[in-house]
Amino acid sequence: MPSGALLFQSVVLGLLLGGLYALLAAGLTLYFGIMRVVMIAHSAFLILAAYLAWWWHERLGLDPLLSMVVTVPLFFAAGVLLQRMLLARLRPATLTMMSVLLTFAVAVLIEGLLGYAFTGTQRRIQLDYGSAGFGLFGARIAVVKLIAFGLAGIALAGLYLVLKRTRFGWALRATIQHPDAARLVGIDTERIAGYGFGIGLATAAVGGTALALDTTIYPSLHWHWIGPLMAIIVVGGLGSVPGAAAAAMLLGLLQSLLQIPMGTTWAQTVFYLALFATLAFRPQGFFGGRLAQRF
Amino acid sequence: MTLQTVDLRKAFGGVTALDGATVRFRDGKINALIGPNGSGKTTYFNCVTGMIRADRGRVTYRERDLTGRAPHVIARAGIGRTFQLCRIFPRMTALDNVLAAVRPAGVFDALRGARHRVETGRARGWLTRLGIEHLAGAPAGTLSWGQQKLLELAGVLMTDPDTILLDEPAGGVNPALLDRIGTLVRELNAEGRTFVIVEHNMDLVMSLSDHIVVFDRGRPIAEGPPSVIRTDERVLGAYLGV
Amino acid sequence: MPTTVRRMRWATALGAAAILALGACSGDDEPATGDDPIVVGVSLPLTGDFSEPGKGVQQGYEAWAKIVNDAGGLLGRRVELKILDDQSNADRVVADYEQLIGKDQVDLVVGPFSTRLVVPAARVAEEYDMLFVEPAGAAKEVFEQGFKNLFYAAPAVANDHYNHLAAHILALPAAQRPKTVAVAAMDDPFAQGTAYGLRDKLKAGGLSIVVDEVYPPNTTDFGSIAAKIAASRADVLIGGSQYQDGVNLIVALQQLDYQPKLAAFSTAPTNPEFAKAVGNKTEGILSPTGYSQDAPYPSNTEFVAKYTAQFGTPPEEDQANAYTTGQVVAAAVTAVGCAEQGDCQRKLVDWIRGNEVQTVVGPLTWDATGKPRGAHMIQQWIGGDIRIVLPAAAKEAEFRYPKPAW
Amino acid sequence: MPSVSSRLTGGAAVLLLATGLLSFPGLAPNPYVLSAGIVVLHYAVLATSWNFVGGFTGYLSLGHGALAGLGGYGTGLLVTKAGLNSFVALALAMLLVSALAVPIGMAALRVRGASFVIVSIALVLILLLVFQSWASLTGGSRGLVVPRPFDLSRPEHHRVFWFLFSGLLALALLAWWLIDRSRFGLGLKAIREDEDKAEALGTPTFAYKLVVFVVSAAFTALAGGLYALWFGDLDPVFQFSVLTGSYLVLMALLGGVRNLFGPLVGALVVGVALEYFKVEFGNTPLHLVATGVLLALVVLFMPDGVLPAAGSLLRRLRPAGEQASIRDVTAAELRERRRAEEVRR
Repeated sequence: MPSGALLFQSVVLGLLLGGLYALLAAGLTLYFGIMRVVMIAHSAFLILAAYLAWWWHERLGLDPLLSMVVTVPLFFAAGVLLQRMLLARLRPATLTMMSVLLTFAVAVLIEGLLGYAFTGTQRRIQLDYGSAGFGLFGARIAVVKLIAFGLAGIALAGLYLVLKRTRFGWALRATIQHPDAARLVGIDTERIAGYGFGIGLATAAVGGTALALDTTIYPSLHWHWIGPLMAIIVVGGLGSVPGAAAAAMLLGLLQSLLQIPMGTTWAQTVFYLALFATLAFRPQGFFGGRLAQRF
Repeated sequence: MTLQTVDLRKAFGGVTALDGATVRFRDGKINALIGPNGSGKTTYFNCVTGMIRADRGRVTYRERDLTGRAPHVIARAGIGRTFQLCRIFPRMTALDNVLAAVRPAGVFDALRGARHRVETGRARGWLTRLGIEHLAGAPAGTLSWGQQKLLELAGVLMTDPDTILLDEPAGGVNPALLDRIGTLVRELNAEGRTFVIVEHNMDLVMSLSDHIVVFDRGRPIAEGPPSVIRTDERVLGAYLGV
Repeated sequence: MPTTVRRMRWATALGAAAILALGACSGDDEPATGDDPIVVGVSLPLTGDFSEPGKGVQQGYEAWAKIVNDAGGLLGRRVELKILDDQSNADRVVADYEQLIGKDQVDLVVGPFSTRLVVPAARVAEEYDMLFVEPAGAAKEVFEQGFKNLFYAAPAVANDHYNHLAAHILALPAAQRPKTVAVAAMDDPFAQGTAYGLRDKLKAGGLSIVVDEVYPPNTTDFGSIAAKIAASRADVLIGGSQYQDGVNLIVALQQLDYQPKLAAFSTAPTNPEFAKAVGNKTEGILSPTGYSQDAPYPSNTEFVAKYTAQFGTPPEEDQANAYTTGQVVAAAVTAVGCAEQGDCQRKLVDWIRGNEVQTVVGPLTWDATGKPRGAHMIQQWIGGDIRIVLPAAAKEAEFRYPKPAW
Repeated sequence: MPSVSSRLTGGAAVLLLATGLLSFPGLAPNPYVLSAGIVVLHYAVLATSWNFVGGFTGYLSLGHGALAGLGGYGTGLLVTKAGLNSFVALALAMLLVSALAVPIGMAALRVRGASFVIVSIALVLILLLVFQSWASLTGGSRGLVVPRPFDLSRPEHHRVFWFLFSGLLALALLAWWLIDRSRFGLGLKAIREDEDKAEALGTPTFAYKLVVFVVSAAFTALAGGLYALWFGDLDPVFQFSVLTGSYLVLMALLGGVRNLFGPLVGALVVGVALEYFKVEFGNTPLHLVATGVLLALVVLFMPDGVLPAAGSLLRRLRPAGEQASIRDVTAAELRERRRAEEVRR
């Protein structure tokens, strides 16, 4: 029987992990909402951002958090370009399928280029505060994990504000909900979709930096992330940002708790079991998301 | 006896598309379903044919409850439909488009050649009757708009339906073809097939139909023969937005 | 229209590329050269998961070839390495040895890196009746396949790495002896082999195993495992690690402020980057090693000097293992007097089986399965430096137990 | 009706293929070339098996590598743990994988496209976890050694398996051809073109998709099992790799999914290209870059594959070659109509 302290520690770790999942899944679900695109390359961009943060720290000796000054705008631009130059060229009839392949190709491309540039060696940012932690009601919280969680939280809150409070967010939501109606009221949906993609990728830049703070990175790491993330967006209901965030926190917590009795490997299967259960019993997801039925 | 729905209701998010649609169509007749844009006609078709699951209500056809059944089950019950914007299989030949409507009787039947003589003959027969037999070998996507509409109808007829739902058959069609479609519907009706037609072209509706149901805001507001509907105040109100 | 034209162009381009590829792949059989060097074939993971240790092994082989050639070669013939990249992939490693033996007609083959790749590679060599000396297949499974031509060129297999440490712990007076053990091992035959060798010996000696975790090779988040270990407050921590996973686990444990009395990790602590990677909080960490740059064997002095001259840094364990492999093969070739495919290979195998070979890791002999008979030395981080502490005969510093806080 | 000329081309292709398959072992200069040929042939069988789902229904699975891995492990475990004869084990493994494909298909095919792809990728990742973790059964990352079915020298072993793989390829092609010309096949193609429409015409689309998915899984499992018997060493990391699935998709798309020999041609091109990239850029992960670029190019510019592209090239050389461009225009029209339709719904 696990002790109360261990349980509490696992809950804390699960929540910290869930925050990062939530941010990443939000980006993934945004793409799906905008264009019905399952963006396999999302986690590859995540690792790319982590590498850039690592490189920034290693070569320039600056705090990895500062790398976001460069990576966030860079990724935003990359997202816009990706949507405008590649995805918009696909035939709408086969868009969903072909976009999976196309973004898959991009993911493999990024993995290959990362391997070429930085070799397959595992990398880790060595920070002065890397092993620092503090106690909280008997649990210990690592400073870097808290920073990562804070970054995810800020980025998610920012995303929420952009979507709910700005004119652009209004246009974006209109584009997601009803592209043709949006066009009728004078929204340039193509441009909005591009910007939406940019924002999605920008969240990957933030997430990658957060990831780089506390874990090892290597080029093929993105496969490790894409599975859980896709499970999260299905469980959350394809296309629903709050659904994805809720599913992410829940599954992150569940994974962390299940590690106590089951071990790390088996605990990971919780994502896939949730995915299969969702599709078998409730294809529209557990947290809304009206798009899911048709995809 | 015939196709009828009771209290059909469907909402998309906050928008109510069908709001308690209780309708009974006349068997063996040409029925029309009219109403202003957004009054729920296409949603109604989609709910009846199982493409969309209604939130509430029942669909029955010839004493059989079809509520919530899969589209292919409803099709096999004898209800054929065309789509508002004419859906065909663009990369298949016109002939294959019609043959795709053949229903194999079992596993071994399914593995028989698709171009079986009997069925091919029937398919060509329909293509001939609709006047597009000369295009049998062409990829359906290369046909003109009007030809595609005829091809879609040929596919539906291949399933030998008792009741045919036509969603805007006159949409985007030239006057000559419009006449042909009108004649065709009358002929097929005379052969015993019931029609339900959603249409905006009032001339066609008034000249063709025996019985008209008027939808507004997701429910029927009036029904009757053309002569009655023409003068119904509620109908005028719905169309004029009064 | 434009789309169609564009499509055409790509079709033509791809068609041309395919034809080129086909042309390039057929018929580039190399003609046998006149002065006939001894070609030694090897496949290494230069890309992929094992690329880092793979490069170390490559350097070891290159150093060996250079040192041999500078001394006049083998049997008066130059030694030439033919290295293929297996991308850390078992399918490829088999294709590579298939190519080396069948197509390139190399005279000798030596082993790749990592147990996962050694077994499939060894089978190819076995089925072509080639001698197969290898630097990396340390897990016991390698020796359970019934291979007759395989020899592992290192002092001990994974399960025996900690023999000296286990003996030392169990010899402590009962009052001092640790009581509880936490184990976390990567799901990898080698890493588990080392950790479980020690775990099983301690368990047999009466210690209780309170945590026993396995994590997949691609694990990056060690928070949960660390939480479990920290909650158990085990006296002894055994980490079956490669490199980065060991670093990650140690950092995660330090984040939770866990202080064991003894912490042993395989391979990671001997890596030159290790101290920096864990923020120099290395105090007291133990690691087994099969190789020491300071070992007094004559060939080792030469190896360290010449290797340092060639590569600018002293050799590590991976390099030394590859070099040892070369030494074993060279000894057999010199003694038997031949190096080519065919009957000669049988003679080489028989010679190695019956003789002791002097290497940079000391004298080596093998049992019938190709398993070496020996144990590893134990090193400990003391005052910012890693020193040999066990066995007593080879120690450079005193073994510190319980270990100071990290 | 197939024209005389297309029948002739088909006959010639079959003849060419048969000659190639039968004569290659004699022509191969050394066992290495033969073994490299088997790898390509194995890919050809897998890509053809993949094409039962991909080509007929248009559902692109990235997870077929997992089905092959299951076939391989199933065969290997039945031989080592249950002591069955190698080929009995192979057949039994195929049946087991087919049975397993039913619930997988039911979860994956219930909803449209995107979920199917997600499930197919998830399948690979979850099986990787299971087969790595369940070490007591599968041997975990230590791998599983599958005993050889015949006591033969290595070159002979290769030769025998070349013919076994050839037979399997012929079987898969025959099955694909039979379905292609059947009513069942026509229904599947209708699903690929417009699933709603096919269902409205009375085709039980879900059942059709499920059946063809199971058939595809059966052939994939056979290929994986045969590979296990040939290769002998199974490791979860390589058996359950997303990359394998993506190679299959690349091969099939490149060759052309609507063509019987498309995946075969694609396997030939990609298989040889992989070998070529390895020779040219062996020391770098550039083979990944090349794979990515090639896949992107195919998706963007040649989604119908080289064979159809080559076919329409031939047609363009003749005077009456306007068809292809007409079709593009209609496809664009269709898109606009679909959009408009969704608005009104």
